[in-house]
Amino acid sequence: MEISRRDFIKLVGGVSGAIAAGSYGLNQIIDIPEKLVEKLKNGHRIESWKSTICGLCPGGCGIRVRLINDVPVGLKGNQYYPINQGGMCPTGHAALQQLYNPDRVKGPLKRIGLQKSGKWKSISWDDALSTISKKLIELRKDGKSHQTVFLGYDEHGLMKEHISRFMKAYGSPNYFQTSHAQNNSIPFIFTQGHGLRPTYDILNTKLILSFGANFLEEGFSPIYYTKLFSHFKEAAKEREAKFIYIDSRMSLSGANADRWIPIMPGTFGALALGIAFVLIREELFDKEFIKNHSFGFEDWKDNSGNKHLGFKNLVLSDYYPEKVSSITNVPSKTILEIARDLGNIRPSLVLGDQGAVNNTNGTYTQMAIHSLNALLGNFEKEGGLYFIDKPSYDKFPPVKEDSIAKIGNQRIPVSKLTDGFSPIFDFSFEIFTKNILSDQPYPIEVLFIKGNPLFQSLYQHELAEAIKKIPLVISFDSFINETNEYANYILPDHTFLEKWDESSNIPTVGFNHFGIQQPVVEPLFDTRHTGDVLIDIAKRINGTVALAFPFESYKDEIHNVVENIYKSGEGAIASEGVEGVWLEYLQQRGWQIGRYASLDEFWNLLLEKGGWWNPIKKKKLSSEIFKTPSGKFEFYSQILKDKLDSLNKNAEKNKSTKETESLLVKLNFSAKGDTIFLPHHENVLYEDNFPLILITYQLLTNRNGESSNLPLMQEMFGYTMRQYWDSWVEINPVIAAEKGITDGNWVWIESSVGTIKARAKLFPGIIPSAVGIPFGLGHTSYGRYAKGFGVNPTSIIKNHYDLISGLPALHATKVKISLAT
Amino acid sequence: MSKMIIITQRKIIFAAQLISLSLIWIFVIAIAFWILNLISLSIELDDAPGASIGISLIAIPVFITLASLLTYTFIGLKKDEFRLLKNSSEE
Amino acid sequence: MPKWAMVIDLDKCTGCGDCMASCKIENNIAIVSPEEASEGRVMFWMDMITVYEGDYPNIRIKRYPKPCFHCDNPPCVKVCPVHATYKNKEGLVGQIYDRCIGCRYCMAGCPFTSKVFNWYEPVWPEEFRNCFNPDVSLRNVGVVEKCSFCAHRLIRVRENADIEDREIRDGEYFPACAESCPTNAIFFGDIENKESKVYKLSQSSRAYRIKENLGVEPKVIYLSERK
Amino acid sequence: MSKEIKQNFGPDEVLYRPIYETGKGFYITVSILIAIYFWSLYMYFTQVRSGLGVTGMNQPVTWGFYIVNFVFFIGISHAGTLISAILRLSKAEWRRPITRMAEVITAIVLAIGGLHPILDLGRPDRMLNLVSAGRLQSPLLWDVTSITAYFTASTVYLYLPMIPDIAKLRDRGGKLTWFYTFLAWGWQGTEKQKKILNKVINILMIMVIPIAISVHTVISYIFSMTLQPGWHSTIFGPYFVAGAIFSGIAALLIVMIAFRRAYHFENYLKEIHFKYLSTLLLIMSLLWFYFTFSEYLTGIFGSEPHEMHIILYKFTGPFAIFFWGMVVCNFIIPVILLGISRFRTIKGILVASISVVVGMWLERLIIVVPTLANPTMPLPAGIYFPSLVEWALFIGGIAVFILGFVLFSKFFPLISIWEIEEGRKEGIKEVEERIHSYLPNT
Repeated sequence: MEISRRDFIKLVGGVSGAIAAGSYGLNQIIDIPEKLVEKLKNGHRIESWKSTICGLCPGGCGIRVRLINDVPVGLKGNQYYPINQGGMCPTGHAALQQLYNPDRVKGPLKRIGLQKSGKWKSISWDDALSTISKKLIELRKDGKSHQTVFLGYDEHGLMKEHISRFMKAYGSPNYFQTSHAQNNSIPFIFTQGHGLRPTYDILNTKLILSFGANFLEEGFSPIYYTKLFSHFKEAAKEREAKFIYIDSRMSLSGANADRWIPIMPGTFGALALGIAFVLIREELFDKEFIKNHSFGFEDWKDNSGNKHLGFKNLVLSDYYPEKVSSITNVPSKTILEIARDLGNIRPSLVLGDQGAVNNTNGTYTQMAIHSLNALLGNFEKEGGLYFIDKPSYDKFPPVKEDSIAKIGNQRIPVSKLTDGFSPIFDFSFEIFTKNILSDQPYPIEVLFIKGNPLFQSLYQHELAEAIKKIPLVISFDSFINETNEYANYILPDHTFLEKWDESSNIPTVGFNHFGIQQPVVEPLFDTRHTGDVLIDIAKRINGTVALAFPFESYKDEIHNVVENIYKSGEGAIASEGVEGVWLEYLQQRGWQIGRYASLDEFWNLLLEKGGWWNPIKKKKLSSEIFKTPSGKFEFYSQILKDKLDSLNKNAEKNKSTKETESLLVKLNFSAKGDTIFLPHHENVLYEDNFPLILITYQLLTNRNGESSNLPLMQEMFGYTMRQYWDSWVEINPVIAAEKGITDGNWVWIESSVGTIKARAKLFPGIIPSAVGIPFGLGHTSYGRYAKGFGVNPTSIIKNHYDLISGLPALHATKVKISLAT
Repeated sequence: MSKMIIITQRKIIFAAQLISLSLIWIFVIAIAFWILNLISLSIELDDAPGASIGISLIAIPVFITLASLLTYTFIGLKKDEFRLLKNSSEE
Repeated sequence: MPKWAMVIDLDKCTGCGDCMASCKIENNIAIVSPEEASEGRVMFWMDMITVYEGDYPNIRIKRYPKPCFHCDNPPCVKVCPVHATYKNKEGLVGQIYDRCIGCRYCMAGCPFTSKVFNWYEPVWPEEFRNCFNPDVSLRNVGVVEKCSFCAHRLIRVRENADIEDREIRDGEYFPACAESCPTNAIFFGDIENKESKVYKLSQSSRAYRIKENLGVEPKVIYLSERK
Repeated sequence: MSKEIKQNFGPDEVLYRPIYETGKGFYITVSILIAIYFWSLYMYFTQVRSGLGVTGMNQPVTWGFYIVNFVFFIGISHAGTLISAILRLSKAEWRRPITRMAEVITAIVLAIGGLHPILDLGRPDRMLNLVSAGRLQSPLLWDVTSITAYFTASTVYLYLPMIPDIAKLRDRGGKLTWFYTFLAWGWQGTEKQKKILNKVINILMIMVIPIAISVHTVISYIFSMTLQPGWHSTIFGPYFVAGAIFSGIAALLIVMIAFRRAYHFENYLKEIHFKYLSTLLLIMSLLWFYFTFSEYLTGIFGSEPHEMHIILYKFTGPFAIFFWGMVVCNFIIPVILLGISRFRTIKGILVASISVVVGMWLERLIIVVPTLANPTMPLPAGIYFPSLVEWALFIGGIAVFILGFVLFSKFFPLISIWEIEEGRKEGIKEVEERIHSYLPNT
């Protein structure tokens, strides 16, 4: 009997009524008689939907995957998930191209040829893991557990915890994350005492002033901010709200701004301080906040009676508009206009990120930008900044360290300089690489690696040498890329559609949330979850290492977290019609929201709806916001001072900063005295005499260069420039005309490090003294869709790092361009 | 060459001529039918039938005229030829 | 009879390109080889137009998504020699891939450059054949294709409505781009229905259509403060 | 009767010679042309096999060489039948040695040109959809209809006046007598037959003129029926017709000069014929310039931005070289060479004609490509580089034209023998009478 689709729907509608019309998009759990199922399976399709979290970028968008007869065929945004509310970014749509990618690593591989030779042998999981664990046991025996490095990428939440536990129990201090110039929390630590990135209340603000913060493209969660921003724009006319964007290049955020203010790269801090000058001079700042909640605004005296310079006098003496204008190339008039807007239109909000801080002076720049928020008293205020504390739902029993682990964990991490003076706070590839190459402070025996630093980082050549030097390199990636071409073993992880994971508390998102990533399809190949692999290795090592993992599998760990959430009784599972405002309203009236009959019900509902959230913001006291020594917002960073002083061996005896100063001069710091600890402008020292500054940036279609193996993203890579599968170099038409370059010409871009060739695109949205190349293409590996398309701008960027945080300074390289013939 | 062969050859050629002429008619009639079919299609789909009717009003007569002219010439020429042949055979 | 129309609010649209990607996946649109893409044979049913207004430094970038406009008086339908592109009673301009002879007259006739052509037979690795949308047919070499307003979704919605013996509700039928737009800038619905969101938005003072002077009456309406 | 005819071909022996004497040159020419033909055929098969991707077309330049050549070849075809009909109608006595060649050009080139849209199809296998699901509302089907009509009419118009010559060949005997007998339709040259033939030719030549004009008008409609700037123009109909006649005459002149030399027709194609035809070419050149001028003036005066954009693209943009090349080829060279009597030699006329044919081809290119390359939406200008396949099919088209002409000359006389004879017999008397009838008091 032939059943048409229409009959089928009628029949099913009659049988259960579950497939209510208009439920298109809801989970269609159909109760169909067994016999009929057989019939339907032969030629008819049963559709179902599964919720999960997109894993193509750290943005944490909820998605729903459409399955026909249990085969994933499409996906869309999860409209209940609070981060993206049904919206998606272009990359998410290509998720199935990752799942079905023909270039996936289909099982554990052992390299049999030379490094980079591409000769691999398939081995069984058992063989691979026993070899690896044997080596790890040996190292522990020899007391060399610290000679193991885990170079992670952008793990967060549970996975980060998981790896940390493993390393701690094993006994190595060397777990680093190499996220691509994103997570710059150092300036926030200096000023607020903790590294929590604030969330910006874009919805309620009337003026957004963005210092290079390309939140629509490069932020932590671009779609969350796109959602907010669309509401901001929708009501902008009515509320007379506006968005001013300051950057050397007009990014996607810049294109949506009401006003774009071009600025010299690396001078954002000066501009922020110039604006602060006007705010202070014209008394447009929040006097109450400054008086009660800030430290180091006015000149002050320390306990020993020494006079110290305050922020106010520093700004008033050094950052008058004419001077700032000459540094930044922003006209004085514009500085006055922005400052007056910022001071008069309230609430107003100042953001600073990517474009502003990807430089050698990034930390000071971010401090200066953040100081503007302090001047405006924006903390914990509607239309201002909030801090969303991470709830402690994922508490696990503490890791027991045995004697080997204890010794190992006390060793200096391989990322620290053992001799000499370095103010570097965070991880720096430069030091890491140099240490490994020189066996300092100890040689490295084993490297676990996730991610692709050989494509993403600077210093690629040396880093490759360093990796080559390590005897055992184990990669967990699902694809063969530039980095794991050097690995001895590849232990492929699932792609995100096949695995359990969670996505919680994405930085800058304005509420607590827990999104659950569930497998929508059985793993297609012989791959394993990295979390489970680590548990397996720990079990093989045995002893306290195995004890660090009280759960059978990573999934159980997630279940445990969910159980804790359930027990806390807070928040609710994201679902239809439950809006933040409504939840808050209920809470205020003493209602227990989100009441669930049992953990199983909670768990099943969580899997069906995709996530849990708690939109209720707890009102915070000033002391809760600022965890600085003074308990206030610190213009004058005592944390930075302590840090620098502690580095300076003579500081104990002599409290003067003279010594520190002279050391800083070696590092090309220009600041002297108290200025070092205050937000100020450090000149970017370009070592080359080339005329143009190279700017790189990430696009929404290919963040971090990881989407390069998705053909759709390669095609869409330059949709704004109509440049497909290829890089380009953005040149201001004025400069292009000078050089005789027209749109579409091939040009050479030459720095002192190297030369690359790309097509010129005349782009009036970039300052004439810079050229812009998007990051993401130029792979020399990473599968058929990635290899050999475009160029990688980081390959010609000099090894400059933020002098304090150690993050790559992507905009500190000068280049020259010439027409390629 | 015997007279028989010449006569047979003449007959074959005449038949071929008739066939080719009828092919032309078939061609013309086919075009006419095609155009009529398209008109009916455009009426059926309510897709600007006026335009097709307008074109058909010119196209069909043109093709028919051309075929008629050919036929007219053929018949005229053949008639005279047969008359001549008759005369010569009588002589 | 409903008349389907789309409203795109450019004051909300950020130009993120999501609509382009969702369209490509939803409709199984071929990804051409990189060489071809650079030759101008890239296929986007939903395209993104970038316009630079002004000169440096007072430059503004205007981006807008451009689907097929499903004109009420479609110039492409007028020139098609084989009824391969047609306008149905609900105002959708459809494309019959199996009838198209590939003369590309409709492409030449479209004032909005909305149509794309399969210059070669689309090639997919075997693995990717799993993730085609089963609701949309694949196209062969030599035929013209374009945005269909996701007509396959209309069929589905209509079936459901028919079973329940009712009219299609406002907001029940929408194309993939409208569904996944992160800014909710794309609205879709029946413009003849005075109660519909689309009708109300189309009456806004910000509403305009591209090239109104041509008289082709596009059914994609843009909303923008700056036109 | 038949004996008389045989004796009479004495003075016109040279016209029969190409049919009965086959030189080495003929074989070489034909084999080279056939080789080119097969090469282009092969290229076409690669296109059928892999799709139109093998051409240089893309979005937005969706039409390229095939449509350019389609318009060009159909334009050339206007040489023939239209000119011959006009000359016959106006009873120009000097027409007699020209008409046949003109008509042959029409028939062959029309067949080639008419096939070009098929080359352009993405799915030639679905051609029959035109029959089963055609839309007469589409200008493309207007073309199909009018080109078919024109092709039928011009073949008939070529064939019927050839019947007496075929009969002459039949009577001459030889291997192909059966073939000529088949085609001669029993022509015996009787008065009655002559009367019938003249009558039909008279009807045909009146009929053929509007059909011919309609063909090129309709081709222009393909473009002008769209809303695209640079195409959407009311002047396109007459502009295309004028251009077609212009290129047609040039092609006719080239063919005449070539075969005059190859087959020694100097006695038949005299200076006077070239003089008259080149005058006509000069007039058409001026007319063409007038049309071009009006076409662009209206555009420039209106300055509609998109229209203006395309005009500037042609005047100063990437197509400037083609545009100004076209003006030079179509106007400056012919006017200098044909306007100054010193240059108006056969060689000069040949150069002018070649330049006109090239110029008219450029004109078709300039009409088709720039409009498509500059979409009215704010998109970057499209690029178009014809591929080898497109060049091959262009060259193949030209080769087939020459081949057709050479083969035709192998089987039929290129100059209407009976008309020449008729001219000798009756022409002078007729003209005298006619002149008497014009003049007062004679």
